[in-house]
Amino acid sequence: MSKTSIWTFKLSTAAIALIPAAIGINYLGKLFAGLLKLPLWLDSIGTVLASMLAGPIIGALSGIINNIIYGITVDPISTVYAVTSGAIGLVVGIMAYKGWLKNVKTAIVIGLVVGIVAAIISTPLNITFWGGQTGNIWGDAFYAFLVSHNFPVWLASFGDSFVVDVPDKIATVIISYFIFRGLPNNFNTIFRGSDKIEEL
Amino acid sequence: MNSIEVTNLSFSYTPEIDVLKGIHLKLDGETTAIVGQNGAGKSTFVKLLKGLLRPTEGEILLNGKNTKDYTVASLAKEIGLVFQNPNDQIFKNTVIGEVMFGPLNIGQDEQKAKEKSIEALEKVHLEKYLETNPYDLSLSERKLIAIASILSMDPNIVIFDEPTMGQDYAGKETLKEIIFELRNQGKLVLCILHDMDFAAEVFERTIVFNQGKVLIEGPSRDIFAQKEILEQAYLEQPYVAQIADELGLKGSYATDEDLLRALKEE
Amino acid sequence: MSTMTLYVEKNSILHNTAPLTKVLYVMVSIAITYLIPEIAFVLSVAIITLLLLILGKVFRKIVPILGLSIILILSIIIVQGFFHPQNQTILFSIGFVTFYKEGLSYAALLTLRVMNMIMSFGILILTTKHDELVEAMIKKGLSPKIGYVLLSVLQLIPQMRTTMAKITDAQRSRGMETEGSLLVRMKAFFPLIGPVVLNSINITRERAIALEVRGFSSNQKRSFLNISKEYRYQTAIQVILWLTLAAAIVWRILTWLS
Amino acid sequence: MAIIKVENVKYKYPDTDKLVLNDMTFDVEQGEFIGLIGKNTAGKSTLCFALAGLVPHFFKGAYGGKVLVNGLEVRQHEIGEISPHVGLVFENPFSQMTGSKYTVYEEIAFGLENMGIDREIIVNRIEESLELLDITEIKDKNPFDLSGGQMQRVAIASVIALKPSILILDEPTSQLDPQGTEEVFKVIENLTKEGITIIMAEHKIDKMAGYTDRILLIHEGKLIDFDTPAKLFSREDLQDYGIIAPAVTRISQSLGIQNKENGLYPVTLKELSREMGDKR
Repeated sequence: MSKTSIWTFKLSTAAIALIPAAIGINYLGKLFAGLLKLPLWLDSIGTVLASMLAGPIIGALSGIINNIIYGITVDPISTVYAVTSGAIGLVVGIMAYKGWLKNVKTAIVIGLVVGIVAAIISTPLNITFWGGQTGNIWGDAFYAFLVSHNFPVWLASFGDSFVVDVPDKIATVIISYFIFRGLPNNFNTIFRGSDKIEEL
Repeated sequence: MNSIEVTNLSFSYTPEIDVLKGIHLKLDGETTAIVGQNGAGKSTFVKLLKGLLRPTEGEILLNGKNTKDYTVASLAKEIGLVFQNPNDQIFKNTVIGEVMFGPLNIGQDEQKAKEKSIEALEKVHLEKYLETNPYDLSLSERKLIAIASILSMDPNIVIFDEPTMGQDYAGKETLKEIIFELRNQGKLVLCILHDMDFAAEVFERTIVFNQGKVLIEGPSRDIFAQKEILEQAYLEQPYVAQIADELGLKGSYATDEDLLRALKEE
Repeated sequence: MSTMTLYVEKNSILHNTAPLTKVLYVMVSIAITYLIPEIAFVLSVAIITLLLLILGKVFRKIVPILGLSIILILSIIIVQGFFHPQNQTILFSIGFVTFYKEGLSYAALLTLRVMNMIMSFGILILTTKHDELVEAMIKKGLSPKIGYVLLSVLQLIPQMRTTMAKITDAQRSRGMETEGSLLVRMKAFFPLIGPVVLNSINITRERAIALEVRGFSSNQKRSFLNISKEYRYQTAIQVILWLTLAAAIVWRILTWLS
Repeated sequence: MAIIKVENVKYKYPDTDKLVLNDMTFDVEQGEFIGLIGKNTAGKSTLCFALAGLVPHFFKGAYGGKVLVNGLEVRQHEIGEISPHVGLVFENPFSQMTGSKYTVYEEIAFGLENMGIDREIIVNRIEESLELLDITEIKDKNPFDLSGGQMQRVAIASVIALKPSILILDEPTSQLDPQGTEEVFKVIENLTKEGITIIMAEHKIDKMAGYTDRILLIHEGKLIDFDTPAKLFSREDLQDYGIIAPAVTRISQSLGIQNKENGLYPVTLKELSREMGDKR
């Protein structure tokens, strides 16, 4: 594998065309999870896969644009979390590049890191915009519990995001890892952006 | 003998528009081609047979079993349907894994599933690609994998939706072998086709769908001789029939041999 | 039609306002409600936004969008009214549940902000065509490639949704169960999402080729088939909006200083 | 002068060992209609990509030899510079729609806008292409609401609008129904009258026989033969390359019906009926 630097990934046409696909995968992941009545969202599989395939920049773009699009077509509230989604793409892309995509165990670590980063970034957003809650019943119940036991708002809010994000992101990264590992070679090469053409 | 009996079958998504209307058919034994323009109701018909859609009216009996009384999953052993686009089903990273998915679902054990799958892959001549990723093969090869993934479940009735699309000469020959073999095993084979040459050459019986109804059905040779009726359904005659027509020969021709025999006699 | 959109075809003043002016309104109206945390002020901003929606003849369309946030709003009211750290003054009790004045007034502030946010977004998305918005942004310097991504997502997602039914049919035909215990349902997730991923990456590759041969990566300055619509008074409106934002910032700094 | 010159071209996809194009050499004259045949995986698509510059620029991998299109050496130029000379259309009409345009009219404009062509010229080019591909009636429809045949014609119109002198079609009808196939073949016939050089990979041999000037037969990355349909389909060894001759030719071969002047078998119904007429 001839990867150059992760930041100099040229935004090739293939990589750009991957972004709409990633957002579509996010969307269908969520629909299928709903269809099967799974207790998770699984709505960032596309973003995570895009990062694994084409690096942190494309991953981050997929995340950000995902929430903008969702905001202007379904629910404006979700635009607020564009930053969180972008960070998810960034973290996965960087960790994948640093060699953390070796096996299921390391994938779980990525999922954990992603979940924590997502919770850390969401916390100030939640505090600023809606006083610390997420609108998720379980998370908000946890928030109420913490606040009523005299924990500071920021910690309660972080706890709220943490219980919402971490399990979902771990599941998301594991699923994405299995899919990624199963991809044929010829899918990887076009997004890799290696510039070399050998002479024959 | 396997059989499909369809009585007074109608289907519609919305009350205003009938997709299928009053279909009566009895199929047993013979290989059958289903032809007709896009939107004539062919795909809807086979989805009804498969139990993926429920009739608005009428009944479907598969070997005496009324499809109403069974779930799709429980019918999987009785009737197999190969969809047009293999990309809508392929999700495993090896060919063998993909083909084994169905057999494992219907309760075959690992070893039997593997045996059946390898057998099915031999039939489509892809046995040397067991461990290959399906997406490292071409679309036409993936179509063959989809076919194998149904054959491995060993259903009594097999339906193909547009199997010849995008296949080259060798691919079509492979399909031909599979259809003949299934017939010899006593299975009932149905096939939606756009390729009239293939329909005429390979299938004993042909059903012409037009606007949700069966326009005509009978032995393929007779059907493909009827230029006017085919034109009514916006279909072309097979090339051999066209050649016969151009040369002013009377009668019905479905294969090269038919035509050659007639020409030599002359 | 196969496009995801909330756009409502009407003829109103808002429909005849430049997309970028509306974008600016969204940003300013949200920002000032956070800069100035006074209930009366936030309420009046929300009322202005509401009036604009009525002026744009799209008020009824915003109701279901507001409905999506009902859980968040209820949660804000209950949790803050109940547990807000500064709660002191008891307002009323229902059974054993006690609501406090401080918490409820904070909840009111938050709720008004959220509703204003959603409604001002509504002004933009209910009265603006996507392609016009994106083209306007490209002319302002947005990368045409990002513009392409934004527009294509809106059409490709509905396309992908139609494959969802096909995939489900194909896997059920191979005996896969989609109902039953959690384990059964979890096992069904891969056969469903797998084809979506593989198929869409495969199509991505083909589409990239189609884009390449049509000059997508060309460095030429792009031209536009559609001529931008002419709007009047836009500069004036935009200046007013910028001034409003500036005033709110000044107010904020002054309150800090005092 | 040859408009396409292919000299000893060799190519391997990245991370593979097999030469998909193995030392291919041939020339195509301006205005010719060339059929490209061979079994699946013979290298037809790769050859099409090589002529349009996607091989090697898009796919990378290992490359050798030279492809000249309209005097331009493909290896030395970017795809963006090649595409005004060479248009490429492939089998899946759906993935050729950009997705970012809401009408057929705008879809056709996509490439022209990217190349920064003046608005007045864009409008003219669109009108011309609409007419040539017989899709003026559907110009205001959403590309995704079309039938396969219509969508494929929009795809062709979109590259034709760039005024390429060469058009490459890689199995443009293999995913279409008979009606869509017929529509596409009809407009391709129109295009040949415009003086455009056409190269079309296709399995529908019977249709190809009547349309093409010459046929290029390839097998496992190698060029086997490049000749007129009559000569090529009269070869005895076609089956070795996974090809079957047109029905007319098969019948003629079995009956021994040959053209008296050159000893070749007929490839179209018309030719057959002429030879038969002479015989009777």
